[in-house]
Amino acid sequence: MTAISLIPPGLPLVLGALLLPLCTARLRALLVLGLPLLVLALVWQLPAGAVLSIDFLGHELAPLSDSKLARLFATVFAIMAFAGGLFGLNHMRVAELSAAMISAGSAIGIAFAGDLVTLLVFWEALALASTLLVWSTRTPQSRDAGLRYLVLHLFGGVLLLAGIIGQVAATGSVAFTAMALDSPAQWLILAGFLINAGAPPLSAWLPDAYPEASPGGMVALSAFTTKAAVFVLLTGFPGADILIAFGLYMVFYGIVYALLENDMRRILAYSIINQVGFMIVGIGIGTEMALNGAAAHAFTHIIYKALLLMSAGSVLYMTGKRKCTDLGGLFQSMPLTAICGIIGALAISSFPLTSGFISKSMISQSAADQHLTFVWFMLVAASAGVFLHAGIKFPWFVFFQKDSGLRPPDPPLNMRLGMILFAFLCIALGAWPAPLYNLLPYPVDYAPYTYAHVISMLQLLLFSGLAFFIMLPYLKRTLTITLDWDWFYRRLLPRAACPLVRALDAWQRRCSIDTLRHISHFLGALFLYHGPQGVLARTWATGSMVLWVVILLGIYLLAYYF
Amino acid sequence: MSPEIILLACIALPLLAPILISALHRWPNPREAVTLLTSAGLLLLVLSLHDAFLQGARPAIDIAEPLPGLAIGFEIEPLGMLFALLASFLWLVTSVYSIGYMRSHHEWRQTSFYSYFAVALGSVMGIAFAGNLFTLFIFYELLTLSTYPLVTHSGDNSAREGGRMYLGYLLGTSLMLLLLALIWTWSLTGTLDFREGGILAGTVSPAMAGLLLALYIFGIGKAAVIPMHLWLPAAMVAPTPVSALLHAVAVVKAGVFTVLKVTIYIFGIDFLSEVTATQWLMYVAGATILLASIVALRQDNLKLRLAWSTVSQLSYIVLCALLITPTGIIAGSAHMVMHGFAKITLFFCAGAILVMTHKTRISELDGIGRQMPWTMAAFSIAAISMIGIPPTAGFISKWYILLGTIESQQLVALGIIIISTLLNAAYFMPIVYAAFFREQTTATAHESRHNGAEAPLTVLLAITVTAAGTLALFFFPDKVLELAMMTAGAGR
Amino acid sequence: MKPHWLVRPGSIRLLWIVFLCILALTVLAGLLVHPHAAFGIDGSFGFYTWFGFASCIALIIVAKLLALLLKRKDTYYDGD
Amino acid sequence: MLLANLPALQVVIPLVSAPLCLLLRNPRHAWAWSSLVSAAVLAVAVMLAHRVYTEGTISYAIGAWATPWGIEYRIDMAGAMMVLIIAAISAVVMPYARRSILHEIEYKKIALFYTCYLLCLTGLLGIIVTGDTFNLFVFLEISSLSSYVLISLGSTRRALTAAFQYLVMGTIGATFILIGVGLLYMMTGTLNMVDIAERLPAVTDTRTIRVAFAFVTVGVSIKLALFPLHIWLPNAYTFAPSVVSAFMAATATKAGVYVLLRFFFTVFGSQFSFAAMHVSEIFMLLAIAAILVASLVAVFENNVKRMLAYSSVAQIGYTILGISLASAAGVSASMIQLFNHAMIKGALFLALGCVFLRLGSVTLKDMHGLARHMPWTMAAFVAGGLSLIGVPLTAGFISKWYLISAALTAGYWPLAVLVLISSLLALVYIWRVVEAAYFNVPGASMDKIKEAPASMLIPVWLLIGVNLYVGIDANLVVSMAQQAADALIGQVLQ
Repeated sequence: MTAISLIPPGLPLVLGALLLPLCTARLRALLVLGLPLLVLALVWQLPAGAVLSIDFLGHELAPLSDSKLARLFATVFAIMAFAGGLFGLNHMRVAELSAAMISAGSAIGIAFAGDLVTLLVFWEALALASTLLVWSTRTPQSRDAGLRYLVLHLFGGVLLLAGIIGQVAATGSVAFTAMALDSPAQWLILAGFLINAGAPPLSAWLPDAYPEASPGGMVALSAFTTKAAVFVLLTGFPGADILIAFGLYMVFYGIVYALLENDMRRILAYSIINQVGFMIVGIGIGTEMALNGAAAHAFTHIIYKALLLMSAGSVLYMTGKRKCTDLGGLFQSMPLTAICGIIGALAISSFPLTSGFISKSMISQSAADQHLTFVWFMLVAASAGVFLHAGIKFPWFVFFQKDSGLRPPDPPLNMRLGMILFAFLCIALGAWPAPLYNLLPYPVDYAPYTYAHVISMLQLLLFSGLAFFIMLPYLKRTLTITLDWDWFYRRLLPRAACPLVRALDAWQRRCSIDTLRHISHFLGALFLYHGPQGVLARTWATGSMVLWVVILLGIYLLAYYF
Repeated sequence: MSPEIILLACIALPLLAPILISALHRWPNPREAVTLLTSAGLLLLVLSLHDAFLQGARPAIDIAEPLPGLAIGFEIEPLGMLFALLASFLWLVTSVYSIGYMRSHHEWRQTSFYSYFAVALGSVMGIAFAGNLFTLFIFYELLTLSTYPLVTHSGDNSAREGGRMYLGYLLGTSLMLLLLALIWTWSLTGTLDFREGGILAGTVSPAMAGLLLALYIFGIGKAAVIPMHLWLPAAMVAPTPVSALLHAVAVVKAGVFTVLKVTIYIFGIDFLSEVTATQWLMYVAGATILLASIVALRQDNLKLRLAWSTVSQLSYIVLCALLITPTGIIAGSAHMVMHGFAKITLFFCAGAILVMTHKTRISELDGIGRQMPWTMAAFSIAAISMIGIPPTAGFISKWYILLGTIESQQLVALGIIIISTLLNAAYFMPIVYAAFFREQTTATAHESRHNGAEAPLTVLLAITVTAAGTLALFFFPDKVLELAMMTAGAGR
Repeated sequence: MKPHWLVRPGSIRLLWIVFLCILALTVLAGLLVHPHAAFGIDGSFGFYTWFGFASCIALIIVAKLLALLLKRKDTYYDGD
Repeated sequence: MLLANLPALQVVIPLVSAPLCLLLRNPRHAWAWSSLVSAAVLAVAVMLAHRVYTEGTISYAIGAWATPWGIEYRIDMAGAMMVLIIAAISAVVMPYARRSILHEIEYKKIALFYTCYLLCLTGLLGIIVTGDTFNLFVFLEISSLSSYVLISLGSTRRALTAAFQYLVMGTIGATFILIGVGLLYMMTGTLNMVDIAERLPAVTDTRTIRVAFAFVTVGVSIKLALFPLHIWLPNAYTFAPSVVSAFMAATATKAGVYVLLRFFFTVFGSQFSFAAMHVSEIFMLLAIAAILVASLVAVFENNVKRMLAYSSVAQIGYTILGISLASAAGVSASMIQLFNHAMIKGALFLALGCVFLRLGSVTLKDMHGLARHMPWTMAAFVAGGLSLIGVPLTAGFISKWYLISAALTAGYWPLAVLVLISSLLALVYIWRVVEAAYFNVPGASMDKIKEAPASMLIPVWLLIGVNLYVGIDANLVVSMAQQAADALIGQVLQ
């Protein structure tokens, strides 16, 4: 029994993913759907507090270290792997399915990592697998976006690595525990984590890369990287004040950019950052309730954001269009997709009876409990903003507004099933929060369904809705993008580096085999004097030789006077 | 056999093998058998030496003494052991690879190719086991001379130009600067022996020691620190097995090996830590890392890109040596091995592509992963190792490199490594992308159908072994690290 | 073909009326709440209604202002 | 009896046997006779060197006249080493000479050649062993006159003009030396070197002595072809028969250097030479110029023989550079360089003689692909070339090593760099030959070319063998050179 129990749960997914290309289509479907369930089973059969340790470079690693938080995240990652696999089964390429499974496996690996090295190993694997997901659409845009994604995440990874090494050098321990942010190394670790979380200033990779993936690819992408980052922040930096600032920035950044965005899946990508912002604020607040809230919100967010992206992905899959300006009126022919999208939208906006309602409110409640006035007001305003940019805007522009004339049917069965499953979960978690609350790391002393809470939330959201429709003329979609921090490395850096690179090019060309030729020019000059016809090589007339004899004699005689 | 005899045999075996190889000129199969047997034999010898070494044997033997106090002698120390293991193992693999490569590429002058290859390996063994700097220098020059015919193997004009560049740079730097440094050291200390803790302490002021160190660093042209690096891209005119073993592993590693030896056993860490010039030399190495990476980014010729990447990676090791800490030495020693495995894999793949499709440019590689999945999978693993991502060998050395920079508070070096990681990714990953995610153009698809699919079996075998090694060294780095740590211990 | 019920002007007007009624209802429902305010103002009558409305307007305005500065054609990066 | 008269025998044997060659007339007999004489000379030289090595400096009075009146032969370690070099080269060249001379010189003149050869040998040996300044002048003239003849025997007409030019220059040099010796005699009343040295301090400050010094220095500089008085050398070496080039390159200039050392250290004394006459600075400048200019000229030269001639000028520069350091280390480096360069240049010129024998030409473009047809010859050339460059495990490396470390010890690190630069230049000019012979496609006319005969190859490889041996074990050469340097400098200190 112990033998089974100590299998790191992420491993079957990673190994299975490597087998995928060798399988027949039927077996592949079985693996894609079966392995996540196996993982789920593995997670829940782990004896409480199980630890597996191995030796590496003289350090004790714990690739499997059980905790409540780990199980929570592993569970939702496994569920996500299942539903994502189901949704993508018909249209994702084999390599893409593999990459998605590796992402899930790595995310689960991160959840169970008891030490920083294991963490890093899965961290990098996650980055690579995610890059493959982005690349899988094989468009020039996805190539470039994927490359930018990879480079940024490797940057995060190497910062993390440097931080880890600094931490190990300072403390001698690789254990992954809560850190106090009292050394440069820990700051580096935090920076590495935050890059994956989509924190400023390096957040643009997310709306840049994710929407370039396939419908199923983006569903998978949305779940793992940022939430793994939330997990490690929860474990490593609970209560770090600076996170509140980061979180608030992300919350509003997401809203504002999403409001200006035209591409439906980029709207949702911005809203990922917005939602992760809530979680990070929760982690920054750091009370038990706040941490519970952050964890719970990660759990629910994975599900409703996946649902939203499945809905958007279905639209993309059926119409081939992704810009709001090209879409509209689809509710008529894609009712299921529209309904599931709306359920997701309600959940992200924390409508009562949806999953968002029971998780997000814990975070703002903890802000109130801690009397963080500014934070609380901001969170409430942001809650309204979420409804504005994701709750109404996404379904409205995709499924309603003007009639685009498109009349595609609902997507194939497996995609519909994926959406139905997650729509059900959104409602179920909202209606019966207790099972989720039991999974949370700390005991939950919070009742979401009070009369006051429900009413105030309804007031907030519905009046936001009013604002949306009143301001609708100002929210008209245009064929534009909004510049972000990525301008610096997509435009400024290449332009600035251009002269340098050109100079290097020239230098290298000059230095390569042509050097020989350049040297021979120099030699040509030497040749003039030293070549066979040069003055120094010619046969001199006897007279001039004698002249030299005399000169030399003179020199010797003169030398005596000096 | 006593360890001393084995030690001499390690050097003599590959140096004598060409006699038999040339004799079997007309019979290719027995001729290749000789190469294989020699390389396998050498590996066995080195392994047995390794066993003896770990049990505490420290064989040392002098064979001649041209000048009083200046002997030609051999001795084993951990770093040399490590280098010998690396080179002899990869020679065996490369021999297998060469047979497939040379035959399917219908190369000419194969006999002389295998002969010179063996001599080059003999020189590498001589370098690895050199008991003093003078002996090392001799074999260092012999290595240059014996690889020259390999570089100019194809015999055409570009090969000759490349060969001149190769010879000019390597002999030029070694005769101008390294030899000067050698004689200077000798005139200061009266010896060139490798001693734990160095020989220079107390004989020269730190300022002059800095100058001397600069002479060494730039004089060891094989380490390819800017501006002594241009021979390496020029050497890419050689057949691929040569580029793979010699210009990714043996020759260039001989360079950085010498740098490490000089810092550890000639200067000594303690003495060197008083020398402020190490800072500036480290910045030069750092600049090499970055500039070479940027140049690599712009290369379309696959082998050239790999060559520039080698230039950059070599300076990692030089930088490690200049950290002047035990961790830096561990990092440098480990990176010698880790980079060796990954880079040889990359070159093997480049050669396999060349043989099967006659393509040399990255821009022609679209969809090659579909045609040669096995080769390109190996390529990807090696590329990941070059970036330093787990679970590959490159991660292990990157760990120590970063640990070294952090321990010694070299923030500039740290920043350089970080940026270089990104550059590595930026010039390797597009190749992976093109291979697997781009569609073959119709022209190339037609061609590839014409040429069959994967590379010949021996080539694939070699690729598989080195790629597997790249992975295995992540999980089992102990043997390498043991020797690296012993080296670091000797530096004190 | 007849347009879908939802897009007929009549039904839209109806939906607006229903929506406004619901808004009124939620405001009135606020009267039954015994506010336990954490910060004072949040306990005042109809706080969430005006605060939600105002923050949305504010966010839209901020976004618009930002757009003046940062908005570009969506082909902006295509040349890179 | 025999042992006691070794110094005299060293000179007398070749001197007496030279006319005999002329009488023999038959080339084969003349060759056999000269070979025999060379062998005997070598035997004497070895015994002599052994005696000096074990017993120290030998002083020998010709005809048993006591020193102030008679002629003294005086052989110290430096002299013994020089004698050994000259005798050894001569003995090695002789077996080679038979085929080469038969091919290059008119049948009738061959006996004359061997006569002159032996006379030249006599002169060179005499220069070394004598302790008397005037006697030195006489031997110098013997060697010079015979070498004019030897050069003029070269197969082209230009050999004559080359010989003539050499004759003019050589005569000026000899005259200068004679003037110097005369002035010295005027001031000191003796011709014996040791005696002059003893009496000189009393008259050092006179203008006459200084003028004498200048004349002697310039005169000897012509003989040893010090830049810029080297102009006679390239033509002489290029157009002389191969054997003569090899022999002269290996010995004649070396003897010149030895004369210089004798005058500087034994006669004038280093104090006077280096401190008062600033010879150090002038020599250093000239040596640097010689090394750089001659090496560069060699780089561009297409006639390989001429290239080697210019390389010789550069190598002489090394020797002078060592002397100009005015230290024991420098002088011993020069002595090592003398020995090694004799072996190197001897081997290279002989190898080139093999090429000339088969090919009838020694220009680069005629040598394309030659290595495939004359593998042993070209291998020898490469080995010698590597030694010339100063690659480790060759003799050239040893001399460069000592020269550089002497320069570094004296604090002249730019000189060390200079020496290394010039070895790089040597690399370039040697490599041009290697590229031509090994990496170029041979022309059609090449097909008939065979390897050189064994009688010529063996001497070449013998010298190469010495090169390689010294590269591996230089202890004997180094200790001899150090003793020689001690002998030269030590005399001054007395």
